Amino acid sequence: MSARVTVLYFASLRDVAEIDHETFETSAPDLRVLYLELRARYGFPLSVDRLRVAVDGEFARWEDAPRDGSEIAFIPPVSGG
Amino acid sequence: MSARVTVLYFASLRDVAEIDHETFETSAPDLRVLYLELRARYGFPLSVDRLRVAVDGEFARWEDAPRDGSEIAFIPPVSGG
Amino acid sequence: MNRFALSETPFDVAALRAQLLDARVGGYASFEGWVRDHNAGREVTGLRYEAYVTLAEVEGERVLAEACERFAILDARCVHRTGDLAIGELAVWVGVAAAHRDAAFAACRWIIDEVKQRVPIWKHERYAQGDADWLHPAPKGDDPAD
Amino acid sequence: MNRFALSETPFDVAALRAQLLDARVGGYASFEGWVRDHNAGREVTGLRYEAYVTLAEVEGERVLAEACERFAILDARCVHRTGDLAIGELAVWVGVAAAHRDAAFAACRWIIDEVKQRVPIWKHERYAQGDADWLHPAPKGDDPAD
Repeated sequence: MSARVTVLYFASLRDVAEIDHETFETSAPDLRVLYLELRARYGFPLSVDRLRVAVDGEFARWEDAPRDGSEIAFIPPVSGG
Repeated sequence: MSARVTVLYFASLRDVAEIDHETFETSAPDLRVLYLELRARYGFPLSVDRLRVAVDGEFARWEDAPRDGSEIAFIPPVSGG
Repeated sequence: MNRFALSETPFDVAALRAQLLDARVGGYASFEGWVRDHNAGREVTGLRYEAYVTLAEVEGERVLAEACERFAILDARCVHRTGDLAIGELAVWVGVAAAHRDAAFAACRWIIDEVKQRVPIWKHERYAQGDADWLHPAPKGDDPAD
Repeated sequence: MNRFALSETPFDVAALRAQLLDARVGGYASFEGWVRDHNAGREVTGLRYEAYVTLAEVEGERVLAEACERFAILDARCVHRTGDLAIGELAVWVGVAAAHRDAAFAACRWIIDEVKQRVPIWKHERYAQGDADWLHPAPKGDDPAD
């Protein structure tokens, strides 16, 4: 089963991907696998354990399945302040 | 031997003495005895161990002798801030 | 009520401070982060903050609500800049009003620490040598800068 | 240079803060003591601060010079009001600029604590019941208020 998702890229992820978002179909079983697939595609240096993941503007779990129509953000280590 | 001194009264000491300063001759051997004499005269409620003493705008020791022409202040517990 | 805000433009600390004035307040503690001309031994010429706005606003509000629960304070606010900032510009402001100074200081410190650790805002530093980089600090305690 | 001052009239925090702006500053911590409408369970209607001006200025400078020695800060200032103050008026302000926030917070807290313990300034509170009193707190740690 596949889901159509929009992924947002911030900070170094955006610089590496060279886009700030993209929409595509994914059959990844969970958000962890989705990130690993994107990491393989773009060569993101950050490993999963350095990131958090958010779905539709709220923090989510790596074990969550991608929901059809959702907006997914991978959150690199923050550096506000 | 006696010394002519000016004593300044602040806060509750001034309220009790009903003056903010006075100049007089004292034969007290040190500042502690000087305060005890003034305490006896005015009935100050504060004991020596609650106070600090200053001479000519600097903190001094209770064992110091009153110097002729000096300005002496007994400093009640402070409450700024 | 919004206690946390992002600001794309310079903002006025005096107006924010005035919102916290109250007859019950005895102690007001505030913290401001300003853009320094150096970081981790490198000369910095300017920086840019980027935020994931939706989540940053939600998480920022959460930090301030938690501070009001954890500490004996009357109120607290935080504003964080986004966009390009020059050296000496204000990057973040935290203000806390309390009856007593213990709680005001403790909550102010806690808020800035939590904001820096939890709110999705990223700093992009430009260096005197011409290069630039995103700061993605290692987990808490390993970061040599603040 | 004067880092500590007494002020017989209301003073402007923004101007004082501006004196601490500097390209090397990353963290600025400040504390303000405001006149509360209550203290130690009693309703307060206003207060008066009296200082032994000569000694207060010397001792205040000493506190700030010591803070600059003890903490990794760039500069610090403190201004304390004297005279009659109404509820909500600013009584004391401390501002500290540092490269990093740890030192800014620690020094700011230390300065206000030392000023309250060492500088010869006395608070005279007026109460809603009509009476008034000088505050002569017991030694450090025994004071139920701040």
